[in-house]
Amino acid sequence: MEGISNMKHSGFQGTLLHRIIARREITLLVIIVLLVAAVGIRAPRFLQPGRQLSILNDTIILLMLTLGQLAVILTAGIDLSVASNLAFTGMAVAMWNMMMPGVPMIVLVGASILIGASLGAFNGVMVAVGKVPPIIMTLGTMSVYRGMVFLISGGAWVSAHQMSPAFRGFARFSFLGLPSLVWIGVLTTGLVYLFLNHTKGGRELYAVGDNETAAGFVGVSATRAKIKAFVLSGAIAGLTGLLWVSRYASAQNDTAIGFELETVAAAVIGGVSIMGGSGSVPGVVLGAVFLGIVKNALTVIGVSPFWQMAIQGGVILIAIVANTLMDRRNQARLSMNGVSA
Amino acid sequence: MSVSQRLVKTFVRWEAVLVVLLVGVFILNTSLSPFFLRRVNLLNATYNFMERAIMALPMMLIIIVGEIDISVAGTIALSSTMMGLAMQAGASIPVMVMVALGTGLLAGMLNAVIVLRFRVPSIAVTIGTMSLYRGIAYVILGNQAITGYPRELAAVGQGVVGNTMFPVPLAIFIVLAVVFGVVLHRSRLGRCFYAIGNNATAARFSGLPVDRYKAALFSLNGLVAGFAAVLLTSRILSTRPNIATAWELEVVTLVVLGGVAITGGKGSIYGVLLSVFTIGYLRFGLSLINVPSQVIGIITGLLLVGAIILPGLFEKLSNRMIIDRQLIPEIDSEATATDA
Amino acid sequence: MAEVVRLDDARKFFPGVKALDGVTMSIRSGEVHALIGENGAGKSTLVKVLTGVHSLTSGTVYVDGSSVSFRSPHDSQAAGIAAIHQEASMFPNLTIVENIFMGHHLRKPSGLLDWTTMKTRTSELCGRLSLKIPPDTLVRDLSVAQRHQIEIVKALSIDARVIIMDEPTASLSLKEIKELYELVRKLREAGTAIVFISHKFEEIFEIADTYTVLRDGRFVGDGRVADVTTDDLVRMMAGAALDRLFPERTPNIGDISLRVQSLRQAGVFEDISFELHKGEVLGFFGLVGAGRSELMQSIFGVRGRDGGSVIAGAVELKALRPQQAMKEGIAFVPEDRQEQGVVLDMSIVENTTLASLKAVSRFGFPNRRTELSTTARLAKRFSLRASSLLQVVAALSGGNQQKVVLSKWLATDPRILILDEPTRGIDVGTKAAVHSFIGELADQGYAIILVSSELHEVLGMSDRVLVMKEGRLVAEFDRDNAEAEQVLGAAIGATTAQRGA
Amino acid sequence: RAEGPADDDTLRIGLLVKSLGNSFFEAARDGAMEAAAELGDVEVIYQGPSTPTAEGQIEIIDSLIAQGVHGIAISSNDENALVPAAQRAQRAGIEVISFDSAVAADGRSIHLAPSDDELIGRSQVQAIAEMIDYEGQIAILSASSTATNQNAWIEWMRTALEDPEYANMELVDVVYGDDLSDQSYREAVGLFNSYPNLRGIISPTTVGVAATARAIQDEGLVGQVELTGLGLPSEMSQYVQDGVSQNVALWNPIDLGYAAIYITYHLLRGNVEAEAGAVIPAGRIGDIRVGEGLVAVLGEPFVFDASNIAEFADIY
Ligand SMILES: Nc1ncnc2c1ncn2[C@@H]1O[C@H](COP(=O)(O)OP(=O)(O)OP(=O)(O)O)[C@@H](O)[C@H]1O
Ligand SMILES: Nc1ncnc2c1ncn2[C@@H]1O[C@H](COP(=O)(O)OP(=O)(O)OP(=O)(O)O)[C@@H](O)[C@H]1O
Ligand SMILES: [Mg+2]
Ligand SMILES: [Mg+2]
Repeated sequence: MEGISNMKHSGFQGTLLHRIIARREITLLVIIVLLVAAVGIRAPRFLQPGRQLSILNDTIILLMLTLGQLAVILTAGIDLSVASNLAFTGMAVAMWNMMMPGVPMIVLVGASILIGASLGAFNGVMVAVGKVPPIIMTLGTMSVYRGMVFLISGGAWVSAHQMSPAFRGFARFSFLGLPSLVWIGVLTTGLVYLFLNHTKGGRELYAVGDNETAAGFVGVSATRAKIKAFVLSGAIAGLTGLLWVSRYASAQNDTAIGFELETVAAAVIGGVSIMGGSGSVPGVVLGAVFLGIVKNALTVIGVSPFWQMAIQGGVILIAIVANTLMDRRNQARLSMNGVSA
Repeated sequence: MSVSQRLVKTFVRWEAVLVVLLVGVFILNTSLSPFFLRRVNLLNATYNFMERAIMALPMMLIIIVGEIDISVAGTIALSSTMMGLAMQAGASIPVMVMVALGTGLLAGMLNAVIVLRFRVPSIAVTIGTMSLYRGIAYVILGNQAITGYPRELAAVGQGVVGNTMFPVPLAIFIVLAVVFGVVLHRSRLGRCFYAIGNNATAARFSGLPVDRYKAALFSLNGLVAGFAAVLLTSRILSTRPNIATAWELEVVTLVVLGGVAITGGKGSIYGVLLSVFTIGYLRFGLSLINVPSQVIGIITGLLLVGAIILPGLFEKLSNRMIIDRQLIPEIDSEATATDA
Repeated sequence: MAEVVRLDDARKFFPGVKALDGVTMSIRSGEVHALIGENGAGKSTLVKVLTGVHSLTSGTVYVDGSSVSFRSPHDSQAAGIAAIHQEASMFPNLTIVENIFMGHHLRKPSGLLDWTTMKTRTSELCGRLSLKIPPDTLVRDLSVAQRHQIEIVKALSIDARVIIMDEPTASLSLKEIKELYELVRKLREAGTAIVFISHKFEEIFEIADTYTVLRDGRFVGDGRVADVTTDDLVRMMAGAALDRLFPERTPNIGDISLRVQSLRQAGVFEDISFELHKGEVLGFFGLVGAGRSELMQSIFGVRGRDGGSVIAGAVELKALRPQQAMKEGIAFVPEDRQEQGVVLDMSIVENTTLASLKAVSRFGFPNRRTELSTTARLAKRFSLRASSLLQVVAALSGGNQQKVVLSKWLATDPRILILDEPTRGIDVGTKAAVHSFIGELADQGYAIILVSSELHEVLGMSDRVLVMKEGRLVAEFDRDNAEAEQVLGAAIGATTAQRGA
Repeated sequence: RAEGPADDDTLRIGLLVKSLGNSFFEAARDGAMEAAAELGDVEVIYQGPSTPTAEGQIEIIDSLIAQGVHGIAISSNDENALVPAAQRAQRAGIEVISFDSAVAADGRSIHLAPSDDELIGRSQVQAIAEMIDYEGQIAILSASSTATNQNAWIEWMRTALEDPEYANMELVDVVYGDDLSDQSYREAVGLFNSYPNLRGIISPTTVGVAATARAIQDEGLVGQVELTGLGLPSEMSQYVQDGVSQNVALWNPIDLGYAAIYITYHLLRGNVEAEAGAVIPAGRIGDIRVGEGLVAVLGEPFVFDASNIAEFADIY
């Protein structure tokens, strides 16, 4: 004789199908495929492989930033300073390169990660130790870091001819047919995936965001987890700073301005719960790719530039709502199965 | 000292910090620029931040019930656009104002419907509608600007009350602040807002119409954004789809610097008032001595963080002192008592 | 038997509260040690001290005779102490495996997590509790009872020498409680020390070997359970003897005040019809998961329904809004007080008047004085333990929070009271107060629904008992013919008791 | 407040730019400082919002009014929205002119245009025409869709394209990169994809032209898609030398800032009246003639090509 409570969920044992449908990423994947198909009908060139690569190239930076954002949101935080961090670090390494063109790229890569990570650490320490709510902290550093770009640059830009060829070429030199930018993006995604799913530290981000009190009960330090998340987000922002200025061969004061909300949007579209504790790397990848496709598709199918923002907003809304609805329906269906089983 | 007294103290202390900041801003600015402490300058400076200040009032309520609205700036752009279309269609000023308010209200209601009907987090929804609303303004206006508003319209956003030097927007803000303050702190509604923000489930189980209140607040936020659009349009007597760019985060900043917890359930009108004037006059004072805007950004950013961190530090220190002074001696006396 | 953990003159002060004030306690291996005391006596605080969540203000913790200081739950876990906390301490969005291994994940030599082993271990541990849920089920998809069982599995997973259970049976059904007893006994035999916190005396006498009683954070006494009676314990806890657990009363049943007809919500409850009379206490018994809470929530209007009707007095409650039910005089004390009952960050006063704000307001503005007097009256009635009525509810002990919820609903001046597990987590003294109070209200002509998983309470209080099983009403008993065994049998479904038997 | 400054006052002139942290305006500031140093009794206050918004500029205008400056020279983000604030300044006795990007006529006295709108539009079309042999599809990549000066130039480009010598050229699209590198780059790539036969792009904006050059380079379209536009030599030097763009044009922002200060100065000192036909001496630049609508034109855009861009790259 089985207890009722045990029987209740025998439906969960679940066919493979159930387990797959329960993943809301699938919804998003379907939406993306439909979107690409629709755009492809309108503009067949959009479906060419070269085109896909170029969209990927264009999306990598957003994707990387969103991965950092994911780490922070998982701990029930938010990092609105990523774009400013990116701009600052980008300017800093570009100026370094301008002043000392001989410094090897690998040093600059290390420096960008380090600078970004320190800016992130400042956020993290103040949030975790100083108990400043993340949104307030990063709203603050959003303007502080952005202002610092102005301070170190004196308002001037660093342009292509002031950069060493190695610096200018860093984001786009090709390896096995793909530009380095894409390789770095893929590598970062893999590392973040490994960190979040297969290390203690990564899982602890989920725990802290899900239930901080309970995390405390099992000895998971919320302080350390939050600092880790912000450092990760900062480090990625720093690295993307270098990639950005290298890709566009120009370091400016308003680099990536307004990008912070885009990373949040990509995360939310990717199914990351803004309340913390739930969200996945595949989801974020799809969320960022979705946004990237929307942006690129609109320029390709010849939508009037004046329509682009409205359409982008509308599509984001639809994706978020559809995603939530699907998720809810799956949940309802699963628990229903559980009850009647 | 009970926990509640302690909370009350923290709360009071928060506002105390803001008062100190505001006074500090005044002293600093007065010593740095001879132009700061002139009545006309102090009054005129407010024109520039009153739209955002007014937006902070309903945003405060939205954040207190545990939601957020990122689409306000987009709503302002859209409302101003509609107002401009009405003007071009020959509408009188009152009709134009109604159109702006109506547009804002509709935008707010759409937010409410999506958030509440589909149960999507409001930050996600309003990031979407932020682009949608401003995007519609772009669709309508393209690269055109609407100009040719009647000069009388200027009386709202640029005008003064009667024969005084008192700016109309400031007067409106003060009236609204009083209304919002009374509603939040004295009325049944305000109590319900705090309860919803703290625990929406318990509020619903206590018979409060949680969704209806939230819907009303989103709509109100839109309505007030429509009104802010009237003020802004009247101040610049023209409309472009890119007006009020990035104001959403500035309005949120005003509210959270005012001590309103972003997680909901906590905050006061006094804090928001203080933060409005602290930030407003800090920026004004710094620009009087021609500090570069980016540096002003750094200073306000640090202020935001500092204003949060300092009270916490004080509290920690004073708590340690309370425990030191009150509890330890007691333990000592007991210890000696058992020794004896 | 060997002493594993010893607490010596432990004190824990929160600003303004002395939660522990000179507690001495000795925990031995192979013993079940009951920790008892009224709500707010300091039991949970003691648990948190022993698990490194709180640090002591003064005093010493000894493990194996040497003094230790736990700076975090890690230290305490390393010393072999595990706890099942009173508050929900799970990660709803994570899987069962993760919930069990969070904080002490197993790793492969490479340093990466060893999911395979963790899953196997989980299945193994669940097996010991005869739990059959896939290890990668999300905890948010589990029932309350299942969650509790996972908590127990979690404690097992670290091979603790001391396991502390803070009211572990509060939301378990009888069968699960039985299983828990089994497990506790097994653990005891294996030499584990168990600290068992409960407000239910039957439980203490059934399972515990020794006891420690706390009152107001002070140590009152300890000894062997075999040497004392319930009355002794009650006297130690409350400082005075208690008259009776259930009030004596002669029911005066009047007209029908609530009629539920064929109410159903697909997959949750089906075909529910019953009538509730004025002056009647109608008990709802069932195992955890029988769907009673959901039924009550649906009647009150905070949960949807797929068919059927609810008629209060002469009015049919159609709108799915609690306001309508409240207008017809229905009050509903929900089962989950932290989630559904109280607003933790608001004061006692504000919580108490939350459902009756209109009554204490004039022109839409709450009147401070009326609010205070209303609250003070109710607080006195329930002997609420608080330093001030302006204290935030978060700072109250669980039982006292429950009293605030009861006060809130009495303040609405209801005619029909639906009480869902009103005494869960409440100490005996208060429990008796609540019981006599239910009696009084019924005598005054209130109609009362009492949902409870405590058989004694249902039998002792109700004029009529309805039994639910898997979402259906399966039996009805009058006060006179409600025998414990039959009622329980109907709920479990062992004997096929027919409705109206 | 008294009309006009006293003779022995040091004149305080605000140079209000679209936004701080923009190399173009940093150069204009240098010119303004140079003029101030030459004139002696002028103090330049260089200000601008942190992002290019009209609201931010209005705030600064009000602060300049409050601190009692004598004159303001504005490069505006929105010609209409600044009018009420500019008029407030005028009512306070402040001399308001605009430079680079105009304030509408009722909000300023003189506007110093870097060059004639028609001339800019036509010469850009002529430049791209020469690069593509007067044949093929071209597109325009502009800054924000609300930028007035860009829109005026684009209008003139359209007009010019109706001339018979451009009959074989087709303007296929106008897109907007919002003066953001990533957006401009994406729009440029979008153009390549939408119009496989595209021969040339005109990007009359400094951020846009650099990002487009980068995109052409990245997509391997050098030589296939020609590029011209208005670009800072410092930003474009690399691309012109790499052959991505044969030439770009721009006026000298240093001269622009320099002349703006001279004009304001002479107006304030009462040396000239703000009226059509007035001639204002502007130091090393020589005389500036005020034309119809009180618009003064600085000169013709200067064309930078591989032969000369390097030497300017270090200047601005
Ligand atoms: N974090 C805290 N801050 C302030 N006071 C606290 C805190 N935690 C507990 N208290 C107070 O300490 C006292 C003891 O609380 P505790 O939770 O230990 O009681 P308990 O014996 O577990 O009661 P119950 O049976 O109701 O669970 C109570 O008066 C409570 O209000
Ligand atoms: N996590 C869940 N997922 C799916 N269905 C659930 C879940 N929890 C509860 N249910 C459904 O709700 C019904 C009632 O659950 P619940 O445990 O609240 O019953 P109850 O009789 O009120 O018990 P108690 O009040 O003693 O906790 C269950 O039979 C089940 O169908
Ligand atoms: Mg307890
Ligand atoms: Mg229940």
